[in-house]
This record gives sequence, C-alpha cells and structure tokens, in this order.
Amino acid sequence: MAAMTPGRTDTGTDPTVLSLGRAINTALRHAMEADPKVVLMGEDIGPLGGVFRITEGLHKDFGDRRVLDTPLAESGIVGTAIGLALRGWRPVLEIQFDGFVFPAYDQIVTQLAKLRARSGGALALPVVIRIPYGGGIGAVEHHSESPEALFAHIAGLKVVSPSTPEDAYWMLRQAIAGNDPVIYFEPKRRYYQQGPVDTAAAPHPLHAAVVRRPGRDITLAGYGPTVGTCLEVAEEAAAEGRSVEVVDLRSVSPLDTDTLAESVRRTGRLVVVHEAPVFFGAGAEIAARITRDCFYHLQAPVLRVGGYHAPYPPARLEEEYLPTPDRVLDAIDRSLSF
Amino acid sequence: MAAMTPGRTDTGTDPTVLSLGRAINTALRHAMEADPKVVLMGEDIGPLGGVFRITEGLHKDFGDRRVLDTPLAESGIVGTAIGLALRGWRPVLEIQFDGFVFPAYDQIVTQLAKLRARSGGALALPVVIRIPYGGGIGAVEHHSESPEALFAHIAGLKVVSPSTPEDAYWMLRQAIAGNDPVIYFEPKRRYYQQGPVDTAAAPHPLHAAVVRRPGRDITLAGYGPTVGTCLEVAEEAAAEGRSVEVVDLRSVSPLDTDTLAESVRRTGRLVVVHEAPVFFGAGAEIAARITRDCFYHLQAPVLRVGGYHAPYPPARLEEEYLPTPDRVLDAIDRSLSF
Amino acid sequence: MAHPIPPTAPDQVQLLTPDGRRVAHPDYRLDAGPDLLRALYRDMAVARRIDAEGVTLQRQGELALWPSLLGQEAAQVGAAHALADDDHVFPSYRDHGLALGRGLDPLKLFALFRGVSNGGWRSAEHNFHLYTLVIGSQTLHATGYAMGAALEDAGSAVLVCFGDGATSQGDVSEAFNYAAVYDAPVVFFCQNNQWAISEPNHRQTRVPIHQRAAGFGFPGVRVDGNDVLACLAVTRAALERARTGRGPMLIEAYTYRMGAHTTSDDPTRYRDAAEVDAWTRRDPIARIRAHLEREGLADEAFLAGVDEAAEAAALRVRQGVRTMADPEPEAIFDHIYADGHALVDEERAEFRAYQASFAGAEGR
Amino acid sequence: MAHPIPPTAPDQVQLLTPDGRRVAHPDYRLDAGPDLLRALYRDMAVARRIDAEGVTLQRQGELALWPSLLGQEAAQVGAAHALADDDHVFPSYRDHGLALGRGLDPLKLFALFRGVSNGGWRSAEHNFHLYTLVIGSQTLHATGYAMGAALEDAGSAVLVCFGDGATSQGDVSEAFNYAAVYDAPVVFFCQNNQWAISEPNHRQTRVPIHQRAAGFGFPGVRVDGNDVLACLAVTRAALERARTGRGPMLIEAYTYRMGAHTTSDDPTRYRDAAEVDAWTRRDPIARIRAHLEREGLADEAFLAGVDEAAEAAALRVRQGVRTMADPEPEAIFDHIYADGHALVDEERAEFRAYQASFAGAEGR
Ligand SMILES: Cc1ncc(C[n+]2csc(CCOP(=O)(O)OP(=O)(O)O)c2C)c(N)n1
Ligand SMILES: Cc1ncc(C[n+]2csc(CCOP(=O)(O)OP(=O)(O)O)c2C)c(N)n1
Ligand SMILES: [Mg+2]
Ligand SMILES: [Mg+2]
Repeated sequence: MAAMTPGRTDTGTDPTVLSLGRAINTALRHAMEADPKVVLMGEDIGPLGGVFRITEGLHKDFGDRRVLDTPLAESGIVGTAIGLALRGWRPVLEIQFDGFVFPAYDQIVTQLAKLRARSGGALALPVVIRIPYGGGIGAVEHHSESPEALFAHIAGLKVVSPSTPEDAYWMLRQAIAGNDPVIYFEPKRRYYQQGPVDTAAAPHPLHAAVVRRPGRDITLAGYGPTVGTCLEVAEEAAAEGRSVEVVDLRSVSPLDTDTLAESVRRTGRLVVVHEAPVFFGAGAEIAARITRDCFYHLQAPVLRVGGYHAPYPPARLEEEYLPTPDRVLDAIDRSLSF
Repeated sequence: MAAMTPGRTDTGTDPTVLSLGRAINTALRHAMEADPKVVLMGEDIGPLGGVFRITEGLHKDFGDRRVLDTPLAESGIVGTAIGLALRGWRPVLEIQFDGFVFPAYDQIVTQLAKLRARSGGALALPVVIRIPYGGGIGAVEHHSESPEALFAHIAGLKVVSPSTPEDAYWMLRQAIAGNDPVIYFEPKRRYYQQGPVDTAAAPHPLHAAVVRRPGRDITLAGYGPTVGTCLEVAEEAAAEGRSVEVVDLRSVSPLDTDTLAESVRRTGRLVVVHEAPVFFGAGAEIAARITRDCFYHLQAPVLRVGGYHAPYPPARLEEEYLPTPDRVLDAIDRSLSF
Repeated sequence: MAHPIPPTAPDQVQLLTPDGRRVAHPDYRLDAGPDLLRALYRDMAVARRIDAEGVTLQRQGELALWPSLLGQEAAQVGAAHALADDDHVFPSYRDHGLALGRGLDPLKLFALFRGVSNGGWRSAEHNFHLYTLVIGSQTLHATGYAMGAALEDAGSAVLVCFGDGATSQGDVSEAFNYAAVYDAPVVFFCQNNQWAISEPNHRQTRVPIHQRAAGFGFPGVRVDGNDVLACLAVTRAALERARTGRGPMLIEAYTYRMGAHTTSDDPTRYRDAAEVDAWTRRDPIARIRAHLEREGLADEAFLAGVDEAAEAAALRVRQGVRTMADPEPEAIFDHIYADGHALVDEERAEFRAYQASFAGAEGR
Repeated sequence: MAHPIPPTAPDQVQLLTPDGRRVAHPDYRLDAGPDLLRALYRDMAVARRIDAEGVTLQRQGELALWPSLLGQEAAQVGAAHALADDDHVFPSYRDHGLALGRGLDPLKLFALFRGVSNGGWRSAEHNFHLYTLVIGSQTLHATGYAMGAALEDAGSAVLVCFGDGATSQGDVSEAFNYAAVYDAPVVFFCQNNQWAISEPNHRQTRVPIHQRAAGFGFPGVRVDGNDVLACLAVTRAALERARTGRGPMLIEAYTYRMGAHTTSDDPTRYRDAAEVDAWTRRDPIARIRAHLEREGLADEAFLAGVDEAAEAAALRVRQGVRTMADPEPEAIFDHIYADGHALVDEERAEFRAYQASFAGAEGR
C-alpha cells in the first residue's frame, strides 16, 4: 500500500483535511511567507480572490505589491512576469481559464521557454503559470479545455497537474521553489475534492508518477482530473472481478514513463485517460513510448480515452465528450478482449 | 510504379519543371485569376514579393487591393482575415517564418478553428495560412522551427505540407478552393528543389498519403522536408541490399494512416521522420495509431527520428539536431535488429 | 475599495440630463420625435426585463450562466437605433440589448447560456455576429469585415462592442491600428461599465479610454452611456462617418455595470454599495422615462403597454428555455469542418457504435 | 515607391543642425564639453566600422546574417551615453551601437549572427539584455523589469529598443499600457528608421509614432534621430524622469536605415535610390564631425586616431570571427532547464551513444 501515496517521511503530525482548491491557496500563502520574492499576478486575483477564490485572502494579507491585479492582457501578464523573473522575482501567474492562455502563448513559447537556453544558462526563469483546466463544470465555451499537449511539446517548459489536495499543495510549492518555468494545470472540477494535506511531510519528487492503486489485469494512466475517474473505474471493475492498476502520472513534461512501464510490464495492458483531445494528445506520446519500452509485454495496443477531435462542446453535451467511467470501462473491455 | 506519383489523369500535356517555391507562386497566381475573392495578406509580400519571393510579381499584377502588405502584427493578420472571410473573401496569409506564428495562435485556435462549429455550420472560414517552416537553411533563432503538432491538435484546422513542386502547386490550389482553414506548411529548405508540375492534371486528394517509393523491408514515413531525406535514405539503403518503402504523408491533419498501415502490414516495420521535436510530435500520434491498427504485423516498435526536446539550436549545430540521413539509417538498423 | 467611481465624467457628450431634460451639444444634434423616444424607452425596458429573466432562470438552474446588461441599456439601445440594416454588428457577450435591436430571437442567446449551443445563430440573417467570449478578439474580425466592406465599396459600416477591460488586450490595439491604416469603416463601441469583473478602470488604463484613439490616428469621443439620446446621436454620427469613407472612430460609452459581472460573480467582495447606489440614481431607463413624462409623451396606457410587452417577452423566454431540447449527442461531431475530416468521421462512427452498445445493453 | 520618405520631420527635437551647428531647444538642454563630443563621434565611428565588418564577414560566408545599423549610429550612441550603469537595456537585434556602449564584447554579437549561439552573453554583466528577434516581445520584459525596479525602489531605469514596425504588435501596446498603469520606470526607445523590411511607415501607422504614447497616459516625443546630441539629451531626460518615479516615456528617434534590412535583403526592390541619397546627405556621423570641425575640436590626429581605433576594433572582430570555434554538438542539450529534465537526459544519452557509434565506425 506504500505505493498508493507518495512516499514521505512520517512526521507524526496529523495532516489537515483540505479541499484541493484550498490546498493551492495554502501553498501560495506558504510560498509567499517563505520567500519575499514570490509575487502573484493575474486577473481578479486581488480583492476578489480569483474567480475560483484560489487567491482568497492573499491580497488582504500581502497587499498590492505582492498580489497584482493586472490589466486584462495575458501576453502582458506573462511578458512582464518574465521581466520580473529576470530581476530575481518569482512570479506565480493565474490564467483565469484554460481557454484564455492563448494570447500569452507567444510569450510562453518564444520567450519564457527559450530564454534560459538563449542565454547559455546565464538566466533562470522561475515563473509558474497556474491554469484551472478541464471540463465537467457546465461552463460556457473556452472554460473547459485541456491544452496541456500544446505546452508539453515545447522544450524549456515543465508541465504538471495534481490530482489530490496533497499533491496540489506540494507540487505547487515545488514548482515555485524550482528554477524553471512550470505550467501548473489545476483540475478545476476537483477544486472541492477533500483530502489530507501534510504540509510538514517531505514531498514526492515533482515529476515522478505514482501508483495510486495496485492491480494485476490492466493499467490505467491519468493525471489531474482523470485520476479520480480511473480510481472510480478501478472500483467498479473490481466489483466485476477485474484487478485494475491506476497510475497517476502527475507530470506531463517530463513524463515518468519508467514508473508506468514497470506497471505495464506486469499487467500487459494500458489505457491512457485524459480530457484533452486524443489526436496529438498526451496519450499518443505515452502510447509511443510505452510500446517502445514494453513491446514484448503488451498484449494489446495501448488504448486512449479522451476528448474527440472537436471543439469542447456546449455544456449540455459535455458528459458525452468527456472520458467518463463508462467510456473507460469500455476501453478496458476492448483491451482485455483484444 | 503508379504508386510513386499521385494518380492522375494523363492529359497528354508536358508538365513544366518548376522549383517548389515557384510552384507555390504559380498556384497563388492561378488561384487569384480563378477567383476574384482570393486576397493575399502578410508582411512584405507586396513590392518585395516576400522574403522568399514566393509572392513575387503578384502585387504588381493584382495591385494593392488583392495583395496586402499588412502592419507587423500576426494576430492582426489572422484576425482581420477572419473578418474578411466572414464577408466571403478567401484570404491566403503568409506568416514570414515558422517562429512568428505564435502571436496569431490565439486567433487561430480560439477563433479561426472554432467559428464554424460555434455558428452551428452557418459560417465557413476559407482561410489558408502559409508558413515557411523547418530548418537546414543556416538561419538565426525562430527561423527553423516545425510547429505543426501545435496545429494538428486543434479541431477545426487542417494541416498539410507538400514535398514536391507538383504537390506544392496542387495542394495549395486545393487548400484555397476548400472551405476550411488550412495551415499550409512550406518546406523552406526545399523551395529551390525542381520538379515537374502539371497544372492541368487532376490532382491527388489533398489529405491522402502517397507511396513515393515501394519497398519490402521497412517503411519510412515523412512529410514536407523529410520526404526527400527518406528517399535519399532509401537509395542508400538499397545499395546495402535493403528495400525501403517511403510514404509521403502529405497531410498531418487529417492523417491518412490507412495508406500507411497498408504499407506497414507489408513491411512490418516503421520509422517516422520529421523535423519537429519527437516529444508530443506527429510521430507519437502516428506510432499510437499504427500500433493500434497493425498490432500483430509490427515486428518492432515504431521508431521516431526527429528533433530533440530542445530549442532549435544555433545554425552551427543544426545538422546535429535535424533528422539527417545518417540518423534515419541508424533507426532503420535499430528497427531491423530489434 | 478605495476609489469609488463617480457617476459622471468630464467631456462626455450628453443630450439628456439625469433628470430628463434635453440639452444641446455643439457637435451632436438629434431630432427625436415622440415615436422614437417611446421606442427607445420600450426597447430599453424590454431588454431589462428579458435580462432579469436571464438572472432568474440561472438562479433556477435553467442556465449555466447569465451576464447581465443591467445599467447598460441606454448604450446598447442607443447604438442599436443608430444602425442601418446593412451595417454589421460584432458583439461581445453582454450585448443583449443590441441583439434584440437587431431582431435576434432572444432564445438564441438563452440557448448559448444554457449550454445548448456555443452561439448557433446565423449572423447574416440580422447582420449580427456571434457573441465572442475571448476578450477583444472580435475587434479584429470587425476590422477585417470593415476592410472587406471598403474593398467592395459597400457603403456600409461595422459596429464592434467591447468593454473597458478589453482595451488592455493587444488585439484591440492591433484592431485600432489596422482600422486606421486601412481606413476601415468600423466604429469601436466601448461600453465602459467601470468594471472588468472585479477590476476597476484604474487597473486597466491610466487615462480615459476614448483618448486611446488619437494615438492611432482617429477620433475618440466619450458619451454619457446612460443617456440613450446621446448614445444614439454619437453612434449615428460615427457610423455615418465610417460609411462615407472617413474611417474609424472610437466611442466610449461611460456607463455602469449595475449588477454582478455574471451570475457567478459576487460584487460585494470588491465594490461598495454606495457606489452602486450613486449610479442607480442615474439609471438610464429612469432618465428617458423622466423625459417622456416631462414632455407628456408617456401616459399610463403607454407605460402599462410597455410593461405588458416586456412581461410577454419574458414569459416567452421562460417558456422557451424550459422546453428547450438538449442537442443530440452526435452534434459534437457536426460542423467542425465544411468539407469534412476523416478523423471526425472515424470518431463519429466509434461514438455511434459505443452509444449503440448501451442501447443494446438496455435492450437486454 | 510612391511616397519617398523626407529626411525631416515636424516637431522633432534637434540640438545640432545637419551642417553641424548647435541650436537651442526650450525643453531639452545639453552641456556637451569637448571630451563628450569627441567620445560621441568616436563611438559612432567605431560602431559603424564594426557594423561594416559584419556586412563584409557575411558576404564572405563567415556569418549567417548581419542586420546593419548603418544610419542609426546617432540614435544608439546618444541613448547609450544617456544611460547610468545600473540602468538596464533591452535591445532589439540591430542595436550594436548600444551593445558597444554598454561594454559588451562585439564578438558576442558576431557569435549570434554566425550561428554559434542564440545570444549567450550574461546580461547582468553589462546590464544589457539579450537580443530579441520576435518583434516587440522585449517591450514587455523591459516593462516587467521596470515594475520590479519600482517594487524594489531601486531608483534605476530601463531602456527598451524597438523599431517602427514593432509598434504594430499587440505586445508593444500592452507594454505601453502596463508601463502606464504601474508607473514603471521604463523608456520606450523607438528607432523609426522609416522601414520595416520593405514596408514604409505609412503601412504601419496612420500618425507619427510618438503620438501613440499619449493615449496610454504618458508623454511621447520625437527626436531627430540623426542628431546624437538631441538623442542623448532627450533620452537622458526620459531616463531621469523614470528614475525619479514620474513614469514611462516614449521616444521616437526619427532616423533612417541606410542599408538593407539585413544581408539577406535587397532594398532596391522597394525603395528609390533618391530617398537613400537624401538621407545620406543627413548622415549622423558627418553631422557630429562637422560640428567638431566647426568648433575646432577635431584635428587630423584625433580623426586619424578614431579611424585607427575603428580599424583595430574591426580587425579584432575579423580575427575573432575567423577563429571562432563551433559549439560542441552536445551543447544542444545544455541549459534548457535549470533543474534538469529527464527527457533531456535521456536524449542526451542517446545522442552520445549515437555519436560514439560513428567514432567507432571511423576507428574501424
Ligand atoms: C482573453 C480573455 N481573458 C480573460 C477572460 C475572462 N473574463 C471574462 S469577462 C472578463 C472581464 C471583461 O471586462 P470588460 O472588458 O470590461 O467587459 P464587461 O464584462 O465589463 O462587459 C474577463 C477577465 C476572457 N473572457 N478572455
Ligand atoms: C513577430 C515577428 N514577426 C515577423 C518577424 C520578421 N521580421 C524581422 S525584422 C522585421 C521588420 C522589423 O521592422 P522594425 O520594427 O521597423 O525594425 P527594423 O528592422 O527596421 O530595425 C520583420 C517583419 C519577426 N522577427 N517577428
Ligand atoms: Mg467592463
Ligand atoms: Mg524599422
């Protein structure tokens, strides 16, 4: 069972129970307390506390100079954050919703990701970009997307997504403490999910995958919002006598396919689950690498369950679009009967 | 041998020999002659004829109202082109270099790609975005990149890249004549490559792959600039007694993996070659799909040769970064000896 | 909450004082007969009533979201009345008053905010483009559309709506510049409702928004956005200017978002009730109504008639929303491409087979 | 080629006439003693000579590309002399005169344009950031950097360079706006060299560039960009203004790109020789030299000394470029991340093994 939670030193303290959103808020607060160079920037993150209240209370406690309500211009947010980082600040940015990161894409891809290499290692860009992402909240267009593949393809960026409050806390702390740009994708429909958070424990490495549930017959891999889906599916499948292993990838770039390959070598089958469109999505990279690394162990091709090659649909259709437990179960069936 | 060039009606006319760049110029001219709604927009495409001279002569012959030298703002180019398209115009845009498309990425992803779906089919967005791409020309930063995966992941866009002058001509004509947004990636280091262009012949379907060279032992798949590399490799390999089949994918979205799967079922092995970084690149999607479709035919995992997870390096290192014939031959060795 | 936003602004064009008296302005004149005055009032009242229904329906769980136009009726209805039929409008997402003014069936708007479609009306039918949710994007579309009108010598103009927050977006500045360079017949209609969600004007800009235009080479003007007559007169002049080849213009309609940003928002977290109160006393509908009453143009019957029409419109919306069918699941795959895409066909087929597997399972 | 660009502009600040006479300006004064005047001349002459070496080396195949500063020496050297040590500069890609002024080894620039590195100097050493090739991006970095200076009450300023074409980019407008809203100590230094590759000013903007600033809430000024004294005085004033908390300023240095856009360009395709000739007669170096001679500050020995210094600098560059080593192939994998990345490690190992396989093959 040790595999089920990130291995960490037992501190003897009782972890607090927090929601995932609150864990992020706590991580921001602790990071700001720990390092006066940490500044927050974004739209409506000040007095309002962000549209999801993730920065609640921080403007009040840290003031206008640490929590910046920026003009409504994402390229400006990232571009000025780069300038601040070049001076030694550690900006943590909030992009209000997944679909609104694109005005900043140029600054992220051509500048944030490449400035360190361009400088021959002289510069570091410790900028964290928080992006609430994914669907399932019944929102209007641009508020439910999963653009992680568009960042993972870019060298110079790291891309992570937590699935539990504890990971949400620690992975953000680690991202902020690190010296590289990190795109931190927050599974917004899990903001209210509760879980233990031990802020004193030694955290799991930021980019290592974790086996959340051991199993024998097939491996499910997800990250962020779909880890919960996978665990739900594993539970249902167990009722039908199928032993499903669930791997939480946690990091999309780098991808810890070693941990995953170790699992697949045991189970012989893999289904990757993410909300992003399957075409050119993370599942493709995972399938390619796992097939390369487990060629003689795979008893079926790696299957992918995710979004279709279609714009995220209007809310009334999102349950048909998302990788629901039923769709994952269907893929398990197809894999097992391949 | 019929498979080696796109199947088309023999018109009895002698095809002209053109460079790939000239073929594009000719296609633009013919499209403008055929349809008064075709307008060109871009930076320096007017009197200068573009930094690669692809629009040479068109401003002179069609004037300021059909060939627009725009302000230096790529989001503006795409955004205003959308407006023009909504009125029934057919804008064909030039982005000066691959690395400068990102300021327009928001308009492309959130508007150009999605407006038709948003309108429930009421609107069509016949906008073609021409992007000279890829490396090998000894250029400075941002002038040698291959960002096609970042567009293929987006529903609503089509992504193509020709490898021959004939394809350059016809695929552009088809892209302009079609009613969807097309990202047309031009292999800039092949601009001067000569080849026959029959402007009277019936073209091959825009999104169908083509077997450029039949072979028995292994399949190489590329598109755009790497098709030439693959053909070169096939020739070298033939000298060593290896029969290599070369598939020119031509279209990245949609991907014609049927034609490719047919090939792989015969050869049992596949190496995908592109200049874009391998991680989250087209090779990942191709590997995932081909493995799914040819699971019992593959005698080795699909291998990928492409860019590293690194910013495109300074010119003096690009030969080490690019998928050179030697690197492809090495992958062939690894596949055959797997 | 240190800077309460005063409900007046310097140099704004005004034709109607807050207590409903006509005043003259040297640059903008308006002949407004009784019919027009009554129509403006009616349109504003109906817009407000339908908008209120949006808030209610969202509270009742019928809608995913509703962005209320409360307080911005004069700006929108004034602008709508300035438009010619063949002028084209590129709205933002709060422009229900303009949508109604263009003759769009309000249920189309409700379908969007119910999550039934992402837009889905035919813009050509009413020369009213789809709502755009990505802040500022539509300003470039409008500019391109206007560039097309100029290329065609169409003699029509384009009106594009956006908020005060939007002016910070690079796209909006690029649109200003393209419009200026190409002399495009586009009117930039900025409803400065003082807030971009929780951020007041001074977080977006250091100077009044209408001043932005001059630096791009075209005039900007600030109009009292709670004065429907001024909004109409100024917009009419700007459109006419555009139609006659004199290029773009920026209008800043100085108004106030009296409600929450959307039904998801809680404005008590970031602004004072006193500020809202001050603006409520400048209510745009009260103003035109005061004028009508002062001029003896609104008797009980007329006012009751407007209320009735508003109620009827709201009722129709309520019933329409409640009986609105969900789209077919397979609609996910519709209209992504005009000429088709093999992957969409493949995924549609898989989806169909998957759906059918349940039908089978239920049948068993 | 219908609009030849005249070599004078209205309302530009001038302190030195084209024939080298000092004139006064009500707002900008400059006490320039002999040493400073001579230093300005020397720096401009050396910059021009090194630049010419860039063109030559490219023609000889030693460089991938060279963007010449020819004609812009006054703007760059003037600005360089206005800087304090702890001011930070964010250059574009043609700012060799500023690079030299900041003390950067010119070979660093040549390494970039040879394709040996993509930048590679330590910006902190000379408070001179890397060249930025994506038009306009650096204006936001500079603004953020200046915001940081303000947060730290550092009392230093930031200078950011960009071209006339760059003003069209959304990022530049966003930078203007952020700078205004945060009162950032940044000076926007636009070298209007009349051309963006083949596009003349009137394709980029409808009004003079310096006018853009007012609409964002800070002053803009146009300076004769071929007048090194005016460029120095105006930039000095703007930097001082910024350092003392009075916010950003835009300087439009009105000058001319006398050469091609880069060595890849052929300007005869899009502009008339007559235009180039007219501007050549306003050569910025000739102007300061005329002043020195008029004032009796430049004797033969001084002028010869400058030429010698320039030749020596060019020779050093030539030799340095010719003997410049290519980077190690494995450098592809260096410095992508500060804290490492497993995939980079994996690919580096593969690369190493692959390279080793050749070594083996050669050994056989
Ligand atoms: C590019 C982008 N970034 C962020 C958002 C989220 N967002 C929606 S409305 C809004 C505020 C808009 O303010 P304003 O332009 O003043 O218009 P208003 O809502 O006041 O009508 C924001 C930040 C968005 N829709 N698009
Ligand atoms: C975003 C972007 N688009 C296009 C280019 C290609 N490009 C390089 S220089 C240039 C013209 C720049 O003109 P200007 O800003 O006036 O500067 P100048 O070269 O005259 O110094 C263009 C279009 C680029 N580098 N970046
Ligand atoms: Mg607003
Ligand atoms: Mg220029």
